[in-house]
Amino acid sequence: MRGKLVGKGMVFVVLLLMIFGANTELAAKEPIKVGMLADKTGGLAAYGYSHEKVLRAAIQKINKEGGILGRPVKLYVEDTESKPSVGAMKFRKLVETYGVDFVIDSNSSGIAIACAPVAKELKTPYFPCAGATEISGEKGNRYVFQLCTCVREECKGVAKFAVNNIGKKWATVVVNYAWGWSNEKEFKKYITENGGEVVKSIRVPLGTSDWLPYLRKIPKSAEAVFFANFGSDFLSFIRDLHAIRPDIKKLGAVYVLSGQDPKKLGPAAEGLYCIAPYPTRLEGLNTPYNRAYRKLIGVDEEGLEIGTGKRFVLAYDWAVWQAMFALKAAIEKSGWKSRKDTPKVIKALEGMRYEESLEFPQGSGYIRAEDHLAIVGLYVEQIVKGVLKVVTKIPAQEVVYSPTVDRTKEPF
Amino acid sequence: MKRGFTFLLVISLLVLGLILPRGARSLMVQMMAFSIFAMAYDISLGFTNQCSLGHSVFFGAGAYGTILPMLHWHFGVLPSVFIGFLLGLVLAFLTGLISVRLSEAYFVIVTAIFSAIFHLLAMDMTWLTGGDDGLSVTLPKIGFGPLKLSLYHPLGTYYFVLAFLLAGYLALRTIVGSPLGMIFVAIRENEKRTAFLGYNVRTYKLIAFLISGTFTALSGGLYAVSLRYATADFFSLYWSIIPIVWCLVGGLGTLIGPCIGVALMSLFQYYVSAWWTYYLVIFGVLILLILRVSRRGILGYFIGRGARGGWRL
Amino acid sequence: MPEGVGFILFYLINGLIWGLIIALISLGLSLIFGVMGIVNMAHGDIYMIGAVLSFYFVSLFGNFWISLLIVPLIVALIAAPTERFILRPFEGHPSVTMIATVGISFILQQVALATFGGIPKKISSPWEVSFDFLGVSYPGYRLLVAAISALIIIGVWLFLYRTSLGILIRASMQDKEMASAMGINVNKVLIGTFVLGSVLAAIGGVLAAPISQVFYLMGNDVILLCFIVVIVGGLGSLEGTLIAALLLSSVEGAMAAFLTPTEARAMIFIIMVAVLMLRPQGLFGSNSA
Amino acid sequence: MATLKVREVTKRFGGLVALDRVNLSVEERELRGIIGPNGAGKTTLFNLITGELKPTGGKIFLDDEDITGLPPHLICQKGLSRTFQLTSIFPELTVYESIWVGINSKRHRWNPFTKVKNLTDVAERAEKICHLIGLQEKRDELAVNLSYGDQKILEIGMALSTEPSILLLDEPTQGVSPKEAEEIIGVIQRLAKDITVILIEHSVDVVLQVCHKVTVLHEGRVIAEGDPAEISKNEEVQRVYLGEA
Amino acid sequence: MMALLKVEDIHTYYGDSYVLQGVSLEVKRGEVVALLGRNGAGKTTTLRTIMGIIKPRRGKILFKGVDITPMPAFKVARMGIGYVPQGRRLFPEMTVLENLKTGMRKKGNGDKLDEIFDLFPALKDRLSQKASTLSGGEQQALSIARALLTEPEILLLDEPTTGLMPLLVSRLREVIEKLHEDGMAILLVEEKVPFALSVAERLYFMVKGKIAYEGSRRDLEDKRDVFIRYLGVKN
Repeated sequence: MRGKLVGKGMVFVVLLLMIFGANTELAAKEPIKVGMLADKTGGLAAYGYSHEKVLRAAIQKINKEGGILGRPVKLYVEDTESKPSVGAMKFRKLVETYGVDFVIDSNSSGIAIACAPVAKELKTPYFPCAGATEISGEKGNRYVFQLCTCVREECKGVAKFAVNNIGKKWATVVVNYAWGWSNEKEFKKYITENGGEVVKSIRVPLGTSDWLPYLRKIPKSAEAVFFANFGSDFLSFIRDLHAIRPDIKKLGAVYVLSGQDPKKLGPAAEGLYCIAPYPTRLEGLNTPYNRAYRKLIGVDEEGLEIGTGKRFVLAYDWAVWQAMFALKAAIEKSGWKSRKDTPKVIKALEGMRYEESLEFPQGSGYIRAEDHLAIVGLYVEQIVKGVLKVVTKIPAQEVVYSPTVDRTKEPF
Repeated sequence: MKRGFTFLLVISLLVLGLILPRGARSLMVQMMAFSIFAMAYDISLGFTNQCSLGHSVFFGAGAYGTILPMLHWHFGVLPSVFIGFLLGLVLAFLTGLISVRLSEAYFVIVTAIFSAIFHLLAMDMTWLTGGDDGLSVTLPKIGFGPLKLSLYHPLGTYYFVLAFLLAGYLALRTIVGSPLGMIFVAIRENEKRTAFLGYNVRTYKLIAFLISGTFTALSGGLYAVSLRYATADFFSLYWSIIPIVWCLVGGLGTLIGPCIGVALMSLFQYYVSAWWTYYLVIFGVLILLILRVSRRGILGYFIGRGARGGWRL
Repeated sequence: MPEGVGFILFYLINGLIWGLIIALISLGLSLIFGVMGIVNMAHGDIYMIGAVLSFYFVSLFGNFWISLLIVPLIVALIAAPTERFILRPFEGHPSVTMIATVGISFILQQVALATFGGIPKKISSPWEVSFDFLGVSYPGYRLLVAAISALIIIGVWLFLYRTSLGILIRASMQDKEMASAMGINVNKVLIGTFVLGSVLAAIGGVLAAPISQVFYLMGNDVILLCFIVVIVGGLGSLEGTLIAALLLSSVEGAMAAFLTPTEARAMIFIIMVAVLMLRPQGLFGSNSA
Repeated sequence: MATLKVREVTKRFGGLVALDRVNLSVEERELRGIIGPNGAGKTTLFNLITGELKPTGGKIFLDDEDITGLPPHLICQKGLSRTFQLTSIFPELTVYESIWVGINSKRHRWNPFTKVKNLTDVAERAEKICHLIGLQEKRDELAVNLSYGDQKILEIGMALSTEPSILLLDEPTQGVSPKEAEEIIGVIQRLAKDITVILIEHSVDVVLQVCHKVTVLHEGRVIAEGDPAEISKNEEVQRVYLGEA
Repeated sequence: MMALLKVEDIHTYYGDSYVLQGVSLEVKRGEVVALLGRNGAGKTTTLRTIMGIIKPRRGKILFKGVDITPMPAFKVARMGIGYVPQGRRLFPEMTVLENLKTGMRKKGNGDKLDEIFDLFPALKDRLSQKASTLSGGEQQALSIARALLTEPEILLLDEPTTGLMPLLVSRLREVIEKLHEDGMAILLVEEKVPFALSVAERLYFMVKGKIAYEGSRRDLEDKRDVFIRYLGVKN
């Protein structure tokens, strides 16, 4: 009897909690609510940390200058735990519980792909900062904007340089999931177009602790390795590759270095080439806009956070910054007032051109209307004596490829 | 008395769907899907004392069993959920066949290995599962003759999952109240004696494992439907440990207790995770604390002080 | 196959070297089961804690070998009260104790996440030498790790089978009550065993840190193989654990030459299932286990 | 005709011989006592008959059917039921439920679509057994809350619940008060009118007082068999128990 | 002379079962005492209670004047009480030598081992054999030898004759006599009356958890009625 009462009591308390908890969404309607899916814990925690700081800096700047159309911007941050399922759930929570109007970020392609259908279902524009080509391809939709470089752009851009300056015979080593496959496929395509050859493609599961068995399969004929992995996998990869093939040349996307100090990586990483949409060190792109941008987000010339000495993942941080200001421009252009005006914002974003400025420190570019992808230039950096140096710049026209989808025809 | 309470609960669940704000409703959908999982796990741990760490296999299988037919063969939602359910049954049968005859310690390890291997394979077989990135799906409308129900309607998913929750509860409650349920409790209380009363204990443990695994798969399927998404992460050990937390928080061997556990833990997770990133550490501490107070969980503790956990004739 | 026999031999030996680390960790797992009758679900996380601590000490002292000495001490200091105050109250209820270790595992992972962070880190190899090995260069540190692991295993073996303390532990494994009636302080043996088992896992973690990555979930990967090893070898059977660890690791290694390592791991899993079908108590396990 | 036959059964544990070519044959509706000093192999014999252990050699027949090495639940279904020396009950089931479980094993088994309380035939029988063993007033008490003596009686009730043709009782009066022991013996005598009972007892007078026939085991061998009068006169039995002081 | 071991009115329960209902007995230095009784009378429980394996709810156990009631088993053993349990309880997976070593706490009692081999010469040839492969008599010898190596002042023997062939029983008697000569106190639990009578100076009879009768060997000679009354075989 008593047990039943307790059980009932508990059910009651739960119901009460739900009703009261839910009331938090009846907050003031005035500000423009922006949600952020930050990868604060889990494998991508380094990205989440700096992305959050950058977005907060951007919103602070906007609010200080009078907001958007006179309305302040309010930020809601949720942690994705670097897991796609959690990310998708948090996307819902941001929109449904906090009532955010736009969602920015997650550096994980998996999370971005998982959230894309949710963005469409909840009719909320979404600006992931992840690189998988599918986001601006078949996995995306009219609500999703990839305002950073995608894998295909990176591979296409770097292929000519790779064949001419690094090597002709390549092996690819990628993590075994969508982003890795994208890299494998695109690199092979463009390296072959440029007269090179991929002699072996190796896929490695995420979080593998012993890389030797995989790397042992790299044929002797391979002169260079193109790799797509990050975090722990990257560390194991370069260490074991250095032990087993110290002579081989290496090329990868720069975000593999996420928060790592190239100096500490030692001889294993020496000479490593990276594809970077944005140079980590100010020296690579020393413009007044960049100096101001770095100042606002609190980062020094070397890419370290002022005060803590933490390493920002600058190569991708600009995408968050740029997404916020592109959004601001689109809201201002379309005169967005509430959720029902969302299609107007999307139309304003499609085909939007922007000029190099403090708002767009990476450089001028445009958002391609057909696939919602930002078309920008790239850099190739190399670790020389433990320091990242820009080796070459690849202009946007060498990066661009023809779009595979046409979002403008999709209904809202 | 008890019937009246159940009736009240059903009514309030039905009404809640209409009055809850959207965010809370989505949370409620998740809780309802997890409640099926928690009850199913209770059949395994609470009723037959089989401490499985392999239930993520069924959860993940249920999710993919439901998502893949919709994605590749354009099946309807209901047939897909049913396929997920069946897949859970098959996997529970195969893994149960190997594991129920093992002793306690072996059972725990071997089920944990199942979970780990399936996770590994799911992460690796990206062509099938999408790996960690997972697979998203567009849910077709559910047709009942001329009536078409879209799960994209804000209330659609809520009532869809609620229907399964009620059906699942009814099914499990019936099983628990049938002779079969009595045999389960007998096995929990004294396995050897049950054998000497003429029951093939292994068979009944397998049946319990099957029921548990199958309903876990149903929960996985519904969760995937509510997310419109499945990921290889559903196979990870986390999904094997979390039902233990639910059952311990709510109370083992009570069916309704684990649901309360789900509600408490989900609310906790929902509200605390926003401001404290490392909230999961609480789960571990909770396991240790509750075990110290009562091995039957909190509700089990309260009931146990009166008479005992579980149910009576 | 590019280079035939040498190619396979490379995989076989690489597997065997991992096998020695796995043997070290599994030995601890098996020992704890033997004396306490529980499967320590947090064992893999103690391995992780070993690696994480060694990361801190390496950055503090700049010397890997110091951490190899200090970390086991610290883990011992953590393990002893854990046994005494967290696990002891559950003694005699194996399934409850196992759930408790699941809780401990959760706590260890989350504490590591909160303090160490979610980003994997790297310890540079303390011995940057590569040997030419079957046509490719092979990191010398791995060979060193294999040698150290083997030495520790031999040491533990001698301790258990040649010293009077070891005899007391083994006596407690077989009959706790009688051991107590023989004047053996079984409570001390329980703590001692838990500490020894944990220290073995932690040493495994320290040794593996420069080979693998230091990451708060790194235990999950290793513990899977350890679990398979103790199941195949027979829970609580020390010789079974050793033989199974070396055997399975080299088989897995050799198969990785033809299959992807994940497929090789799946094959090991199939071997385990086959063994369980024929002998539910494992190859060397006693019937009662 | 003998309903239970044990033929040349031997059981070894490592270097120890627990039972050495034991023969036993029990008639229908017999109340057979098995006595013998500690370590004589009485409980081992029960464990072999009921399938908990497999014999090293020899055969066991139940109604001419070979049941050697069958698992316990099959042997139980064939009509052989037992109690345990140290009580083996369902701590958190009530008296009624404990008996219910046994009765159900021969009837509905596990049909998940019926309700426990709807099975009236099982319920009637359960009530009957509660009455028979004299626990009807405690039918809703949890087994764990019963006194030790009542637990022993419940054990017998549970063994009876499977409707056995042979009942094996392993020291049913051990550790209970004299008054309770009397009750238990009363229950046994009532039972023996309908079914075959084999009783292991250390209390020789109980066995000699109630049993039709007594088998004496010593060091794994049968050293005497006969009616109580014969046994009390048997010199070898006296030597075993009293010795030549 | 003060008793070496004194048990004062102990009451012990196994769960709810009231097994020892006030047992008092004593063993003097160098004395061999037998505790007789039917199966289930509580003899083994008495020994286990003395050893500290189970705790009495009431009562006291004094050894050499020290209250050992609250001590855990290992401390009791270290105080100088050797225990040879029913069924031998060897460590089956260990060799004979290792089994013996579990009892050898103090260093340098290698001489002690030689004494043991004098007492049980059969063990000497089997030192590296696993205990589980020994015959019944050898197992019993090992169990006693193991207990002796803890250098006890009193030895608790629980039904040592169980399962032994007559020849071995007389061997056992010799061993006990030899130990007695060396001044070892022994508390023997037995069902075999002749054996008990042949070695013990004093006997206790236990019935239903209580001591029902106590007497010396001389008192009991030719008193068959006592045996019949307390051990329950009718003549």
